[in-house]
Amino acid sequence: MTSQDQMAPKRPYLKLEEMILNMGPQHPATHGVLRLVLHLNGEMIVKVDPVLGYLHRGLEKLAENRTYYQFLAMLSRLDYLANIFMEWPLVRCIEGLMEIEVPRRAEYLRIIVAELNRITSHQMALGDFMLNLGAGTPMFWVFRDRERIVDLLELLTGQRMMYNYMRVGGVRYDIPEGFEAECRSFLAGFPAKIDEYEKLITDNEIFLARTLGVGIIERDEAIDYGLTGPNLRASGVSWDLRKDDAYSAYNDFDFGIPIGKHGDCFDRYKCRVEEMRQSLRIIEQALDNLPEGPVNVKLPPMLRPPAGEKYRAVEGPRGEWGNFLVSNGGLRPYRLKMRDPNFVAISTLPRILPGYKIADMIAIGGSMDFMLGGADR
Amino acid sequence: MTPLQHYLFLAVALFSIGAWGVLARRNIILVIMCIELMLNGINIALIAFSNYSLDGAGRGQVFVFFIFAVAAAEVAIGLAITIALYRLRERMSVDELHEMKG
Amino acid sequence: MGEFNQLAFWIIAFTVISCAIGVVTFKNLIHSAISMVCCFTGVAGVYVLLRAELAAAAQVLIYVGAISILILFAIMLTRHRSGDLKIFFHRQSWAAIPLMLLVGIVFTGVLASAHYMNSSSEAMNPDTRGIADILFNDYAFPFEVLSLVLLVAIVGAVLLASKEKQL
Amino acid sequence: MALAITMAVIFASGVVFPYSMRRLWGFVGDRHGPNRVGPLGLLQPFADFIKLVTKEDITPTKANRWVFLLAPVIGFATPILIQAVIPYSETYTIANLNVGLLYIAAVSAFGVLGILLAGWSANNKYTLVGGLRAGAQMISYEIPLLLTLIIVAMLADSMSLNDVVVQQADVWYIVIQPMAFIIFLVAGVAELNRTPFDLPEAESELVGGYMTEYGGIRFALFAGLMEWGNVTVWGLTTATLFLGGWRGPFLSGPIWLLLKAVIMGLIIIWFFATFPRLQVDQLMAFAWKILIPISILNLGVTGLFIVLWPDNYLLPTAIFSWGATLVFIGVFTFVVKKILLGKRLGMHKSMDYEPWMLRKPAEPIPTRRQVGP
Repeated sequence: MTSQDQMAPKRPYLKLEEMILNMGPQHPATHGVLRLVLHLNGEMIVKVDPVLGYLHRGLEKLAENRTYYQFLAMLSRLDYLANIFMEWPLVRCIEGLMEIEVPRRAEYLRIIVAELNRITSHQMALGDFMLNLGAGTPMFWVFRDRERIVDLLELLTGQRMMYNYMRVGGVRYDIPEGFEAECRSFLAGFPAKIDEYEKLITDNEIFLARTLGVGIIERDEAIDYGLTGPNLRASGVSWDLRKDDAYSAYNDFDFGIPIGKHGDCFDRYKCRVEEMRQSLRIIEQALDNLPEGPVNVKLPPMLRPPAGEKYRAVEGPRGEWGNFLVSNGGLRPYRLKMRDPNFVAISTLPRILPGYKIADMIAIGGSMDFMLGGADR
Repeated sequence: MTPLQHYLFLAVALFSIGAWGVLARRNIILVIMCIELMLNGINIALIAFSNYSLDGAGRGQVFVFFIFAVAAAEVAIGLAITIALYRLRERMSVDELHEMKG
Repeated sequence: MGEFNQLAFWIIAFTVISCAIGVVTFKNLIHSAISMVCCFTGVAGVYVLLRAELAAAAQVLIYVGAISILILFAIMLTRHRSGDLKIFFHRQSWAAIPLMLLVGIVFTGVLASAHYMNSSSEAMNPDTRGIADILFNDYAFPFEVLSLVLLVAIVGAVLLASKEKQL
Repeated sequence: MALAITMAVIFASGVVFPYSMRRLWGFVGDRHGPNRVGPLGLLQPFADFIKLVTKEDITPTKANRWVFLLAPVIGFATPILIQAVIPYSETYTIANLNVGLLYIAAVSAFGVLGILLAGWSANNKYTLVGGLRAGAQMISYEIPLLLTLIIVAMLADSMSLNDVVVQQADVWYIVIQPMAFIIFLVAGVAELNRTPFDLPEAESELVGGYMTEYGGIRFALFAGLMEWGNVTVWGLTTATLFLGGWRGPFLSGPIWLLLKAVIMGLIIIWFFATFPRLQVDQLMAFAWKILIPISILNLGVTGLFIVLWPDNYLLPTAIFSWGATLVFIGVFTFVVKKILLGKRLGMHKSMDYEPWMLRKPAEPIPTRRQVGP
């Protein structure tokens, strides 16, 4: 035994014991089936390896074997909290290739549905974030109010989750009777609910201590990584496709884009809360100025977009969701590539997490609000 | 009433078992634990004497409290040294301690 | 009452000694530590039999509450990854048993041959207030010195175990 | 008899608290909570209990079997042991120790032991981290708890819990020492591993902390009986030390005592429904940098007053303690948040409506800052 001991190398420095912790794929705080291989020193994170693919369904490949109409129905399975935004870019790609003019009323309806969906998504982000930080009550408040929005969406689209509302050249249904009154009563009541969330969360010292200055993503770094959506805007970059691309009818509306300064968890949280308020303003204006007219255009029973390629993106609640469609003029897409903000957000984790503790990692993951349904496709 | 000797025999037994452990085991933490056993044996003897002494002032108990404090200090320092040694050598054997330079 | 006392003593003594042997002989450190906790608790029981409730409470508080936890912490922090100690005893450990027996027999012999005044069954240990009187009047200076010792121990332990320091 | 009473109280707490927690949390979260099993869902805890008991008892293969089985028992023993010294009425205490306060402090150490061993024995990294966290946290918060116990002992001039209650005939100690009560409350919540100090079982970080690998009846023992039994015992202790114990008009002593204990438990549930969770370093910093200095100051000043005015120290102590409490609360609500937020709060207030419509279309799209030549 002594000879063994002498063979052991003498270390000039104290040894740091490294522990490898497999967090996920089944873990309450990984937002789905994400697996994070954490190299820990004590509770300090030294290295992170995100492992994806536990929810991979091969949707990009499936698209090549289905007609456009068939595939549109599968899209809302991607990011199951922001379903409308999954359908929108492909519809826009096809419309762009076929040069279809979408009726004004349809664009407004699309925006109403999208903004309602954005609010539900941000609500879920908020509830999940707080659940990650150990507070369960915001989750229930969020679900209480989300129920009303989901009811509204059900009135409009007939579905509560997989809306399948977008059509090439418009939307599926016109607004039903009573929707406007319901929606207006919701709009009147919801700002108070947001204030309620903020009263519970934003002023809490523990919440501040957990989020201020935690998980900082610098402005340049955020741009380099290709972050989009609230995660990017929290870092102080004013980039929002609704303004910068001004697709659909977003130019008609007066709304603000909340911009953070420090890019920490608190800014990301705050940006989302403010975006909910702005979405309410958009919906209100859209209801006020809803144009008359058809909500759809007449299209052939089989879509054959002309050969060519198109990239169209929309500003989803988690960032830029874009589709790159290559058509060879056939019934099916030749190639469909999806650009997903969640994947980008996860790819920043190995860069930001080292140096933080496990508890910080949970807070950062919650504030980034990635959704594995989108990242794995 | 249990006679004083019985308590003292118990104390001696505890003390010698502790001594056995100190001499026989290799692991530093276990050696520290055995030292605690020895101290406990001494404490039993002190309290027994204190209870059976005729002056009734309980001076023995005061010594016990002193021993408590010293034992706590000893464990704190001992374990700190152990952990430092473990970080340095990855071993926890008494044989490691034959040289005193870090 | 005397009978009960006697019985309780034998039960506790048996527990204490078997647990103490367990501490020395168990191969798993955690098992040793649990055994040690049982032993300490038993010793606290002995104190109760000797009517030293304060010492018993302090025994549980300090040994079970602090020292055992510290030792468990140390064991858990120093998991043996490489080169686990497969050999638990020294090669010379056989010599320890006769040595222990020698110590035990000598002490026991001395104690057995001594002459005691076995006092009556009334409690001679003072109550809490009496101990406080002694501790803070007669032994005030050692008490202060002791606090200094503890302070030094705390600072030393923190220094030794802190990560930043190079040894 | 004595054992029957303690067991009855512990089991009752395992029924009352889970139910009231769900109902109260449901109330806070604007929903119903359990309301299906029995009238008002009152039988829900029993249904849960039956479900847990009939589940398979699983021991992980690589667990250290005996320690794994022993740990919940050690943990469960703690609340039962502590209950022995609580005076239920003027005449009835299961064991009237003259060092009751010290006994409480001593026995509560066994709880840490059970949790540490549970964390270690399951041979799982989450449980190990949870167990170590629990150990560090409970030892740290034991210190302010003990210092507060000493204050009570000084005020009552006795360490027997019976005397403490007897001394509170005229005025409860919460009136004389609100500071000590607050420290006891905060440190107690930390001792019980409850929100906002529930890091050892932080379900979003460590899955279930030290009880991750437990299931079935052992989980019921840990999560139901031990945790809520500890809450009850802590409530009983708080009621005895600060709220006059069994004293109260109209009703009999034990009912008052249990009522006060349940109210303390409901306060813990209220915390649970409101707060997020702290982080390990913040938790430790809170204990060592805030709670312990404050309790030492409180202890020192109380002792000084008792020495200065041996006959009527209650009034100055009360004045000091109320002042300190107000300062403490004021510092926490204003200064701490100021420090935390710094100038950022102002920034965020103005952030709300960035005038995007005013941005000129020609303004360049943000790009990366040029690096290098």
